[in-house]
Amino acid sequence: MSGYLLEARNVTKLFPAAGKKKVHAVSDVSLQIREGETLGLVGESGCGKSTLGRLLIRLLAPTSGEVRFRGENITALKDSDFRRIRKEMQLVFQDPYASLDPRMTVRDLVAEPIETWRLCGSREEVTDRVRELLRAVNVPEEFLYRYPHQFSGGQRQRIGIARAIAADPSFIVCDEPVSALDVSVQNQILNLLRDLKTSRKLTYLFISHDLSVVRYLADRVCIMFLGKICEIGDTEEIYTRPRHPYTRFLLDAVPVPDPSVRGKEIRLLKGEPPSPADPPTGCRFRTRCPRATEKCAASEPELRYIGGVQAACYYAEEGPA
Amino acid sequence: MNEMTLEVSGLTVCYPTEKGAIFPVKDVSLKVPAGSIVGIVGESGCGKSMTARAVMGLLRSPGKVTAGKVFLCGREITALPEKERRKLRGNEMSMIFQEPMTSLNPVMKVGKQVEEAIRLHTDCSREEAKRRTLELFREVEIPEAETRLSCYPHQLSGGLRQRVMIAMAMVCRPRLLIADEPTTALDVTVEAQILKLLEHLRDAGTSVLMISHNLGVIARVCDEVYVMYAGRVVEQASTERLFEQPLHPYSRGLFRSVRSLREGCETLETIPGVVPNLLRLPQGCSFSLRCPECGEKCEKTMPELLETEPGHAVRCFRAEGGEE
Amino acid sequence: MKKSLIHRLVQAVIVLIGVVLLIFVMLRIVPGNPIETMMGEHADAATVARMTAEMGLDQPLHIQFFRYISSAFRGDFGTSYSLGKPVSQLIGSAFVNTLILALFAALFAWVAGIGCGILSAVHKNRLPDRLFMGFSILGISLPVFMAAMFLQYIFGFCLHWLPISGTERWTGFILPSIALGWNSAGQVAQMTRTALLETLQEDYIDTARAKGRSPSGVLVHHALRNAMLPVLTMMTIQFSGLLSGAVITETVFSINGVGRLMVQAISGRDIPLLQGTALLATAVVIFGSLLADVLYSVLDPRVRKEG
Amino acid sequence: MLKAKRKQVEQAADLRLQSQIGEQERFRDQLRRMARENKTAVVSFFVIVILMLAAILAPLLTPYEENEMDLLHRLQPPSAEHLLGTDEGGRDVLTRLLFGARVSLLIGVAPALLSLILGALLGAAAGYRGGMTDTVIMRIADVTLAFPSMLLAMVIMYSLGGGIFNVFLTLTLVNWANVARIVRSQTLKLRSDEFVEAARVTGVPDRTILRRHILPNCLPTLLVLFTLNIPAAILTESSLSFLGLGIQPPNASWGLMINTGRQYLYNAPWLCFAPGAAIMLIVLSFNFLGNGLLDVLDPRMKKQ
Repeated sequence: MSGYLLEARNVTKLFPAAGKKKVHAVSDVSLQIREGETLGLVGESGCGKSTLGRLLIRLLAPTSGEVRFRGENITALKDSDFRRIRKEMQLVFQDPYASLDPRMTVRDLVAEPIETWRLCGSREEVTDRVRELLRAVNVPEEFLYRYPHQFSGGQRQRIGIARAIAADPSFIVCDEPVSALDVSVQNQILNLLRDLKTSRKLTYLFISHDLSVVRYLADRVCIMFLGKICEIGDTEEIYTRPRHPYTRFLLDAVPVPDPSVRGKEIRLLKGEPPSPADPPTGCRFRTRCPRATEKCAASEPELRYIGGVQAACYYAEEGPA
Repeated sequence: MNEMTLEVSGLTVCYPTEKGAIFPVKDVSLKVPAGSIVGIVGESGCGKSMTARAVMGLLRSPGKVTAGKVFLCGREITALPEKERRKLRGNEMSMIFQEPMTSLNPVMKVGKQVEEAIRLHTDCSREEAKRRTLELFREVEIPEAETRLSCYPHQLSGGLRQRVMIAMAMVCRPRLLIADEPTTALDVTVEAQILKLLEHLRDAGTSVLMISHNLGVIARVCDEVYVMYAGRVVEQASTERLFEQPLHPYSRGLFRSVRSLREGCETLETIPGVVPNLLRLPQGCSFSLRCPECGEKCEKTMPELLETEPGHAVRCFRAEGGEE
Repeated sequence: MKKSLIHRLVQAVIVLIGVVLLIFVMLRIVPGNPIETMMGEHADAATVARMTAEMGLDQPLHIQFFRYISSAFRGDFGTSYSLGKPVSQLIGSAFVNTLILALFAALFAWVAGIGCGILSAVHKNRLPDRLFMGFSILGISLPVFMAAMFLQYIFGFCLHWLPISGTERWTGFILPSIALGWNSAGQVAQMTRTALLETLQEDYIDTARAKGRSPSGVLVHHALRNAMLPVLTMMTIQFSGLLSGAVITETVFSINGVGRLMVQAISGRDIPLLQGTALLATAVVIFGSLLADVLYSVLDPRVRKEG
Repeated sequence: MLKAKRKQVEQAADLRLQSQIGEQERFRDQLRRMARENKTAVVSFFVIVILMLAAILAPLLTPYEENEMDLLHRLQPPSAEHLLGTDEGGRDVLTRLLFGARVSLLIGVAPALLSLILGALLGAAAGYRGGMTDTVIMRIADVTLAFPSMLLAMVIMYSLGGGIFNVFLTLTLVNWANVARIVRSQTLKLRSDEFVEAARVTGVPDRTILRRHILPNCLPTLLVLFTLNIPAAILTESSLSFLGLGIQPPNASWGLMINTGRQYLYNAPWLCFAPGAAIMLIVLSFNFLGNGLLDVLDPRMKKQ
């Protein structure tokens, strides 16, 4: 009835840390993903974006909160009942070197999901299906019986993608799928992901620390800082008119390949990132924020609508500080 | 500015493997003028890091410099005995690395590691070294410098560790700092801080040889850029000139591949194919297999790096007008 | 740090109790009455019954176990059947000899092992490396009793340099210590070499060289301490290896130590003595490994922090 | 977690460099590389094969019987007739050595295999299941490992009594814990590897993951452990027999031969040194082979 493909409601994940402390990897996050859209998830290392991605497809169980898929609460499901939904969700990994079993051939790797879900009858049918998939991701078919180590990073990532789409999922989490690749290869993979999305009617959660990657693929974007959402909304809108001070810093910091802007003073973020085991009171960004006031320390700002996007800042309406 | 801090000519590094010798760096010449930041840009395996290591004399065996000369402030250093070269390292020339986590000794306090560098090149007392370390920590803008002195590397964030590395490299105010992908492992906001710091160092009189695969980083800080591909320099120009008018098809491909933050687009430009295996390089131009404008001559002979205009050299027959 | 130490201590005690239980059960599944076995066929039934009751062997097993544990806590490990003396007294005098032997052997193993390992790593694939590694793999492959008899034959019998057996003079400890330590020395040498070679590949070694450190400075100040970490973890195995070897070495060289006592206990089917010696040996191993852990956390700040 | 991620990227970078310089190899290529580069390992392999053949063909290789006494020719030094001399009963030492090889090799291989299977199953179960299974199995392993191996063997042999079968059992019980510990840590590492996570997200059932992804990736380690457990078992058995606690006469094992020959060490040293050299040769060969395998298959395991 919600009309969303996937919905997270107040999801929190704590990891035990040294002593009795808990690290709030993800704390009280709610977001919605519509069928057919791509949501970009951006943040710096340690902000909990990968954890959130894994929570959404139940590779990790949340400490509290729930995840709903097509309106059904999958957090509460038993493993055996969840199996039918497992097929609908997939993950593309960051590291194309570690995510393929080194002892299996390309055919067996791509066939594994097909065989697991018994999508084809005979062995030949499976192999034909694998060929088809390899064609779809532009890996030459004659490499069917090769091993992962015989491929370059880009080709491995293609095989990883072929595996991910093999069981016809509807939702794919892409966890930094291009950050381990060379620039020229990154674009090949990004184009492929975009093509697959249209041809197979996929919905993506696209996790990246690279703002330009998200800019290209995402319809909406979600910025995270220290386990919390700072800002979420239409990509175009956020990139042109960021509301949250952190988003502004992030966008400013990206080095632009244009020497003419050189020498232009860049606003630098002050101080060191706070520890996720011991986050500041109130707004988590306040220790580094130029416009933080006592109000920010006293209470935590909630996400609220400001002209089409949601931002969690008391001073989001005002311009840059 | 005609004084050169670093001048490299015809540097070649050979790396014997089971399947034959490869040349990760082949006939590389470059110049770093005093008081400037010079960048080397290229994809993984293009030989940019090996070049940096060869200049420092830190190649890992079995890699070896087989040809070429390196001049530091006019003094040839490849022929120097190892003991003499060692005196230069950390003194006249320093290096910082890509991965600040693994580049610091995990069982030694960071303060001690910097003090060690000071005491290696000056004969000052322990207290003096400690005082200097604290100064350096403040200079590279490490917050709460006093308490950080007695931290171990794993207790610091990536950005702080890289600052410690820079502090360590700067103890003797070297003429040359080689920065091998110093911001690749860092977040963008931290990256911006580190780049700023490098610019300050340049202004204080240290020339920087900056190695990066990120064109944005290059554009932000470098005055002069060398583009490397498969072990060779394929293009060299001032940053403005290169970004405005890249001549080599590879450089052009790289620049077109850059994704914009400002506007979205339908499809991204790519360079077809993959970085070639150094064991199986084509006979002619190394880029010929991926080049959209490859001609017959390109497949057979390797073009020379020639100046098309003063200050702009390129290794391509097309650019010099030799192949129509 | 303190907390993790306490945690480890508790764990060690639990393992020790497990060990006692295991020894206890294993020694009592032997068929037949131990008193009968000990006294031979001539013993009359009345004496056997009286002694059985005296030693509490007619009680159920779990009662025997708790009795043993509670008296062990008071330092009473029972009376040896075959030698008629309190086990604690027997072990006490034997332990000194074993301790001297083990310490000498360990000293030899660590000095020679680490030294050879470093030299091998520095001269990788050259003559010293091959020579030292040859010696160390020989040490690992040679059974302790062969090493012992070999040394006895050459230096004692043929050359008359050192005593063949006994520990009346301190020189009597030289051959046994080498025989016992050779195996450990080989292991330490191999581990040191491997760890050092691996450490020399680390990025921070490059950093140290980039600072202008000399090769020896890099080795001493940066590589060694890091390379010693995995070598240290081997201490656990070393302890138990040395104690295993002591059984043999003491037998060959006729040294009155714990190991020899144990062999005597087995041939005399002397359960209290065997129990006592086994308990002592395992306790040494367990607390030895505890010590290794503590040392490790002193050397490696990363472990210290995490707790 | 952050550190782990960084490490992954870094390893990826390493691998990329490898793919430039020398490609990452598969099992078969690794063995081939060992055969090419490590001549000692190859020689060792052949020594082992020859010794095994000699043990099997023992009756054909010697004119004497295993227990053929000849009291007129006692304690003879090596000669053309008796290549390694005779013992206190006038028996040919070489003959006894060849027959003893059967016992000693069998005692090396069989318990090594048994403890490998037992240890691998328990270790994999502990690592993959975790929780109670892990705690129980690893506590038992801890207790076993707390014993010096000789001591444990002696205590077990004491309660079981001598004989070949009991020696098998004892050596298995002494060695399994070490295997279990290593396999467990490997399983733990593999369980958090991305390709296993990839299989999980694909919906592959746990048991299939264990069978298809985890155990095959443990195989190189198991092979190395097997090769290195054989000499360990041979050494322990020979020590036990040396103390008179292992194989019982009239069976000949090398350790037992040394035990009986010991009293003649000064007038008939060949009685000790011939079987001693045989033990050394076989143990040395297995160690060289094992180390060779370790070098090419699993350089990281050396640390354990």
